Amino acid sequence: MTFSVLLQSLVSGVLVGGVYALIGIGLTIIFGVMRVINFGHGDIMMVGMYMTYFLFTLAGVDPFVSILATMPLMFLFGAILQKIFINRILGSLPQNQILLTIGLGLIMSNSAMLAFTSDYKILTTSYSSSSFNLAGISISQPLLISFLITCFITAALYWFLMMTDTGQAIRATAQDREAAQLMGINVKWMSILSFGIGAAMAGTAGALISPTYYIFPQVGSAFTLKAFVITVLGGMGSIVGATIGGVIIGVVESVAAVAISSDWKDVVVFTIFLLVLLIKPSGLMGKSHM
Amino acid sequence: MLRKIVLAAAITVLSLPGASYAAKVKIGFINTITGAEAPIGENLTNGVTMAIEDLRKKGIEVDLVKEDDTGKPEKSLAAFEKLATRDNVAGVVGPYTSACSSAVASQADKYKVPLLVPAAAKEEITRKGYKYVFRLNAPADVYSSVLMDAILTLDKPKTIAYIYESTDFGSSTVKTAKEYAKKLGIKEVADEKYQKGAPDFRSTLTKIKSKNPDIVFMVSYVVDAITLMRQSKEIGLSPKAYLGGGAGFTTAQFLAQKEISNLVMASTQWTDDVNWPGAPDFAKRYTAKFKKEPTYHAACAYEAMMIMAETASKNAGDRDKTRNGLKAGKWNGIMGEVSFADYDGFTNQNKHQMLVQQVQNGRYETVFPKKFATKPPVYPFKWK
Amino acid sequence: MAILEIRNVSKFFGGLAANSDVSFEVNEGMIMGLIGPNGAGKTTLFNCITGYYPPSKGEVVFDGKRMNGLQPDKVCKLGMARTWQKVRPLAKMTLLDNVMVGALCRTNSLKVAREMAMEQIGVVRLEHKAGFLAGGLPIGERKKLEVARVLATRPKLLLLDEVMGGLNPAESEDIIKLILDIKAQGKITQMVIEHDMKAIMRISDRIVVLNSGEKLAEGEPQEIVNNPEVVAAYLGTE
Amino acid sequence: MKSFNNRLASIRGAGTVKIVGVIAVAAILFAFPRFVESPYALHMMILFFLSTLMGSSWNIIGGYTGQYSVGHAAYFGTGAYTTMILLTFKDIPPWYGVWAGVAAAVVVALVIGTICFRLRGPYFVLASIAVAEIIRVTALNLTDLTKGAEGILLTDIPPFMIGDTILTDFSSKVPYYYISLVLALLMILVTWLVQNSKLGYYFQAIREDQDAAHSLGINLTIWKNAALVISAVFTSLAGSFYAIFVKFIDPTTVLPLDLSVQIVLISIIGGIGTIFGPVVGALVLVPLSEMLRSNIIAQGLINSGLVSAESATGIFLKEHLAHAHVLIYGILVVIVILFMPEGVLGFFRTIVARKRKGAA
Repeated sequence: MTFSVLLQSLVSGVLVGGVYALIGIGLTIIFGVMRVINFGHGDIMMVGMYMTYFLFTLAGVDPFVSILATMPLMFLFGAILQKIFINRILGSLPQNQILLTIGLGLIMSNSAMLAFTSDYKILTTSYSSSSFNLAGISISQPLLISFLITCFITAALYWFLMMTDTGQAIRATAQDREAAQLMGINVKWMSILSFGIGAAMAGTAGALISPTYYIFPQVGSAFTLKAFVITVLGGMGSIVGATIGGVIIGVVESVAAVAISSDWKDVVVFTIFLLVLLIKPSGLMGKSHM
Repeated sequence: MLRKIVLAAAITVLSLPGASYAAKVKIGFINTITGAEAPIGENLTNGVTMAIEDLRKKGIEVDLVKEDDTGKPEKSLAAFEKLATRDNVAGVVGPYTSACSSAVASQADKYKVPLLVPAAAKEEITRKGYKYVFRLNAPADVYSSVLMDAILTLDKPKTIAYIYESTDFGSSTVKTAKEYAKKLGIKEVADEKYQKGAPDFRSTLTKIKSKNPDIVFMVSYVVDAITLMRQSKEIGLSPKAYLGGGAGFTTAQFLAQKEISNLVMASTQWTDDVNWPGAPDFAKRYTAKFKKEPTYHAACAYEAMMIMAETASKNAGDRDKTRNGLKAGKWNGIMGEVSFADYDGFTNQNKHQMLVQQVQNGRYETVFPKKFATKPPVYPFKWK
Repeated sequence: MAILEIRNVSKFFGGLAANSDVSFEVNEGMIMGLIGPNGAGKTTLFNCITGYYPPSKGEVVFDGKRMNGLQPDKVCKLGMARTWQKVRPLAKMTLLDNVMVGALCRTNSLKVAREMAMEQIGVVRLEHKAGFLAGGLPIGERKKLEVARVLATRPKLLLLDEVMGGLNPAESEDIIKLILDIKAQGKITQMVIEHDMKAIMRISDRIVVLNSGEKLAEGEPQEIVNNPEVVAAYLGTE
Repeated sequence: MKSFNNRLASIRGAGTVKIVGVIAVAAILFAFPRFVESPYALHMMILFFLSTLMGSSWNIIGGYTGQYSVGHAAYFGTGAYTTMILLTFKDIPPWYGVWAGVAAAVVVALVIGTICFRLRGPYFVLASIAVAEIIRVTALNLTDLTKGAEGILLTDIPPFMIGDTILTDFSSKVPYYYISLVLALLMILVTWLVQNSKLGYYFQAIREDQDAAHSLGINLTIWKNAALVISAVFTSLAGSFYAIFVKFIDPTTVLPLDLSVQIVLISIIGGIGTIFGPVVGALVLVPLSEMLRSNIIAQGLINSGLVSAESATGIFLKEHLAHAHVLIYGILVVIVILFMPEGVLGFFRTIVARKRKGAA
């Protein structure tokens, strides 16, 4: 493995990792506040992808611009899911929470299949396969743009949670539900907000990945698993952790593919995941709840 | 109590009167309608739908019993049992996936129900000597050999790199490709398997680029083909030829990606411009009906259903006679000449001529073998 | 004779000391009271003794054996049992089953365990509730359940963590009687964390006072009541 | 005291009724193939027994011990692969291979247990998924041993012989029927034994509160691993049976995350932590998914003349209901969780209890 190969895989790993991070952030917020592992997370992302696709093909909205519409819509979608379904089972048995999100995921992906058929949809923009060269390293334009957008969104979200009253209320809820309730925070409302934000993040990730990937009803499951890994790696409930976790996974996948081989890269990823769980179960970013 | 009710209900359901239509011929069709394999399964469904219409025009009424196997072998078995013993079909077309076909094949012999596999590529399916199992499409080894043969008419390449999905289709196609390449003295410089649906191949492709192969051989069942080619272009991997084994490289979606699909060669069971009887017409009608272009899966399923229904109808739905009819018959339709022969360890295998197509100026052109070619191949590969 | 010796035990969490350099002895058959303001490190000390946390420094010696590093289950098998400040009933199991789980520490036979459990349920006078799910019992009965459950493990030393917390006076009185009964039988030594000063003064033979993780005082109830430092510590907080 | 004894007596009475009931049902099931010859019906029954076996095995670790493993495909696949590899490459007949599979699954379980049981709650769930995925990818890549993605296809199973007498040559469904029935009954018996022994008490104590259990002298590592081993043994048997029954395995059919989720579903939908919960789960899920899969509902409506095949509704039902079956499945899962949080069995139990209360 030459140095340039390594550098190339590092760069593309970081860029892809940015999008992973966004998926992870969505999951981590949901988990942090509600302690529910959302098995339907990838399917929520899939909804965002279809939204982006139809905005592009029917209205001609560029995928990156469409985030402006996708994000609020997905927020609403997540909030409704939370209000109607998840809120009912908060505090019930953990296995039921897992199962409910599995069920909701099945409903989402199969409704998509009925509505849009199981065909692969490909969103081709003028820049889908364009790249530029930087010191012998090729950098994909759409990936770079989505990486920058991810950075911006992450920063904005961080600011929201740290600096605004609502953000602090969400963090308080994440730290200790009961205490937050005693302090007069409307915990149910915070749950709705955070599921909304989580869904918006997943949807945005879907939008960002659309120009370089493809869309079909079952696309979510692979990303759900990835989101789990990222979230645990960074520390459940930690936004900074999820960001770092996303980039780490992106890089590990990319470098393992060249350093070991592409068929074993998932094993490397999962092994790192297990090691982190065992050595530092609270994740890389420790116990900081967001 | 509950148990009894359910049992009773199950028995009632099982004994629902199977409608009997004297004039109709009853054919089963096992396909993957839901689940992860559904996107391709849909093409088979469409092909069969067209076949049923065309059969009606020919005066053959088919009572089609559609079964979804969700891509799982045990469900496929259940579907087959149901078709064989409850629906009393004359023959079965399907299943779509290799895994399901492998599981179902042995049952076909057990129940003596003719099974015509339309598109599953796993070689073993017709290598077990089953009398009632027939296959229309060419098995996995031909996907690679036809491509190599095509390249050999143009050049004598020295090195080859493989990148393929870690599925049955991917690994068995590449396995045969490797054997064939070895025989031809082409040196393997990279062997990269990937998990279907991976979003990022850049590092793997960079690694391949550093080996500078003459040929890049790819197998991808789905639209990973597009991701692969997009990223190959991105990092500037330019071998003398990109060869795509089947599926993912033969879709309309791939074609539509003009920037990256140009000059890629792919092996396929069928093309819409091949001069087999009715092929272009089928493509036209299919496109009009389903608003998308037919894949070779659709064509295979169509032809398989035509052959099965015609044979069964001729033999009044008798399974043994239908089986003998399939074994003895010869057809010439949209898949070219079809007959089920025993050769090289295969039983009842149609020695289907696979084709090589190349994207030229935004169109799929058949470039190999020469007698079916619409355009000569363009070589070597250059990015647009 | 000392059944439990705490020798210079310290416990640090990060940089914070929850216990520092605590030493005292508990003699066989007595009731040792452990008091202190909130956050004084009483429960942490219990956790160090029963194996939930390894002490950062110092030793815990029980019945002549060094306990450092032993897991809670081992500790229980050796004859030291504890209850929890916040009751932890096995909610979806019946009261009888709960106590049987304790008894199974000493036997493999369900039949024997059932008998042992019924005996202890008799001690806490909850026979009429034996078949009820533990999660549905009122707080007073759940506290008694915990006592019965630990008694069923046949302990030599019983560590009771605020067994009277959240109870009404009548229920507290029940528990006090129970503790005194156990003492009267003379087989089990007890160490009790309690906030109710009156109760602790009544039942304890000796009392250790913790404050900010350190041992502030030790002595007989009367001495403790008259210790100006203790009074100051309490007045400072309460 | 008296009321308690009465209660005890009534529990024992109910037990007798239950035992008699189970024996009667088992007798009917043993006689079933004598009266029903349809291979399709037998196939469905076999799938039902297999699901019961899988659900009940999971129930031991998930339901009784409260460790929600979402990686049980690992044991299923281990059993399936061991049996198949021994049979196809070493010609070792399955009735020996199965035990090798069990041994392999025990080893896998102990390794997984050692890693994962240090974790709790959601972390345990995720770790169990990760380990199962590692095993799946490994099976995919160790092509020399497992034939990788190509899978292992079996043509013939050697006849099962004792001495020189051929007991069965596996040519019909009947031997599979009896094997799966016996396995399922055995699993129910094991569950009953667990529930009525120290094991059951310790498992449930761990489920309810690990720390409290620990303080009562329960060595968490030992007992959690014991539960996992029991669970893995029977899941492995299920996997071996599946391999021999379907005669084809590959990583995507015997090792995927999907399968792990499916196993969990059977148990949770039926009702966890009860002997018959997974049986009810299988009884609901197997016929349901088959009816939805084969579109029997639409067919039935059309055949019965209620809906004409050519009418818009008929066409819609025929064309789209088949596509919608996983959707319906998902909706059912959601309904069960929202309205029957204790599972179907628990739901009916509550109803019966309520009625009794009303009557009294």
